[in-house]
Amino acid sequence: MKIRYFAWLRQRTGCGEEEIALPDGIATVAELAAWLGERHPRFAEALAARGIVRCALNQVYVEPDAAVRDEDEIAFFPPVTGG
Amino acid sequence: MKIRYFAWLRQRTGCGEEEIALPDGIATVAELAAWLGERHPRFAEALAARGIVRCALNQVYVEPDAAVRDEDEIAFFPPVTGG
Amino acid sequence: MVRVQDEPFDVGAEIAAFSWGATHVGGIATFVGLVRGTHRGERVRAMTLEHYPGMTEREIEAIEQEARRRWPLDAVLVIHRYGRMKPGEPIVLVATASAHRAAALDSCAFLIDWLKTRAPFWKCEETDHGECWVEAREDDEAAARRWL
Amino acid sequence: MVRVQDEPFDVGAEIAAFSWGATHVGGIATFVGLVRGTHRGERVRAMTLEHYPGMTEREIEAIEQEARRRWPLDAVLVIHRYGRMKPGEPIVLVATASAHRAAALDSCAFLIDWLKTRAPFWKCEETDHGECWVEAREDDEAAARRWL
Repeated sequence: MKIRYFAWLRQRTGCGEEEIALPDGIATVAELAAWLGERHPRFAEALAARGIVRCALNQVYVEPDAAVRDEDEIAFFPPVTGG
Repeated sequence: MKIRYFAWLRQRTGCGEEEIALPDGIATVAELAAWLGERHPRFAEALAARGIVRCALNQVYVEPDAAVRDEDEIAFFPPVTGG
Repeated sequence: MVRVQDEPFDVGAEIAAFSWGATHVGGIATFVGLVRGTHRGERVRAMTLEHYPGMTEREIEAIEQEARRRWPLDAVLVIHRYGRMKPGEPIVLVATASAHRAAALDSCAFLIDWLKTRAPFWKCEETDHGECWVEAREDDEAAARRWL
Repeated sequence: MVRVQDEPFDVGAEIAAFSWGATHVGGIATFVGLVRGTHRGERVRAMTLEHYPGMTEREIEAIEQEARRRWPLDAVLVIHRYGRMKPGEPIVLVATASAHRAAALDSCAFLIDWLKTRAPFWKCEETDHGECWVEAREDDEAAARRWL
């Protein structure tokens, strides 16, 4: 699966995107985020601040309980500030 | 004083503007309009349809009880439809 | 700034010239009203706008001042035509610039709503059945009352 | 129509090319968002907008569809830039055309309100104290909620 990070989450993880295999026992966006937090401590910090990390699954906004599969693209980012 | 008519009030009175001397006993816009209605029967008809004739005194909207003087410019017109 | 004129105006050029380069402006809202080719199902060939020279400018300037009193605006432009126009031609342009998006958007809507019920203009349409003065619309009055 | 692009765009030319000549259009509303030269009292030298290619277009198109579902619109244009911009440069243009004034004005405000809280863009400002990611604003969230 492809994991993407944007804005200051990209800077804190030190990577814009990474390819990983769906880890065993991970079924939802929330579980995946927690697992990724072990690789990227500063991503874990951001996750701990509730409401600050948004998630898109295959380029569509989803809630933390959305199911993930190995072929998905999952993106994490802060609240948007365009316009 | 100068009396002006616009839009279909201009067409019904047959004149865009006319100069008159302030008639004796006329103190307000409403009294003046009634007096003008005797000169222009179709203006009187329009006045009879309440709310359909607007008035400006020296180019500022006024209510029928506004006082008029001989040096004023008084305009009568239907509700506006610009924009 | 208020301009009342007989001549057509170029919407793109007017907007391009409006308030750019002021680096504290965060948002510019514009509204353009156009002559429609139909009215109540009838084809409109052309339209003539009569106005009250002098009072028109005075009244639009008063509406501009009211907008500036209500919102923090960096610039305001109102151009309104009179005379004969064809379908598709611009009648009126309102543009507002502000540091804040909501101020630009709200004041632009306010200006056109009040213009439509207060500025002394009258539309006379030419249709296949002759000429006809357009009647004032209750929903324009309702739109203007939102701001009272 | 939705365009997401790195290149600057010419606001006057875009608006001039937008939906003119359709004689059933009675009103065109536009909003332009610009880079401001100050933010929280600090001078902003430049700003870089990061975005999520693919999702950005998809999300703005979804917002356009929602606007078309809510209002009778003849045309919609959204142009949004990404990349590095200087104060005074346009970031975003929204334009809507409708037979009805209120539909054009309301849908234009709706589009920019939802864009600001849903389209995946992130602003990073360059000030005298270095680079700083702009934080989301509660009043943008409040503006977006008006339409729910």
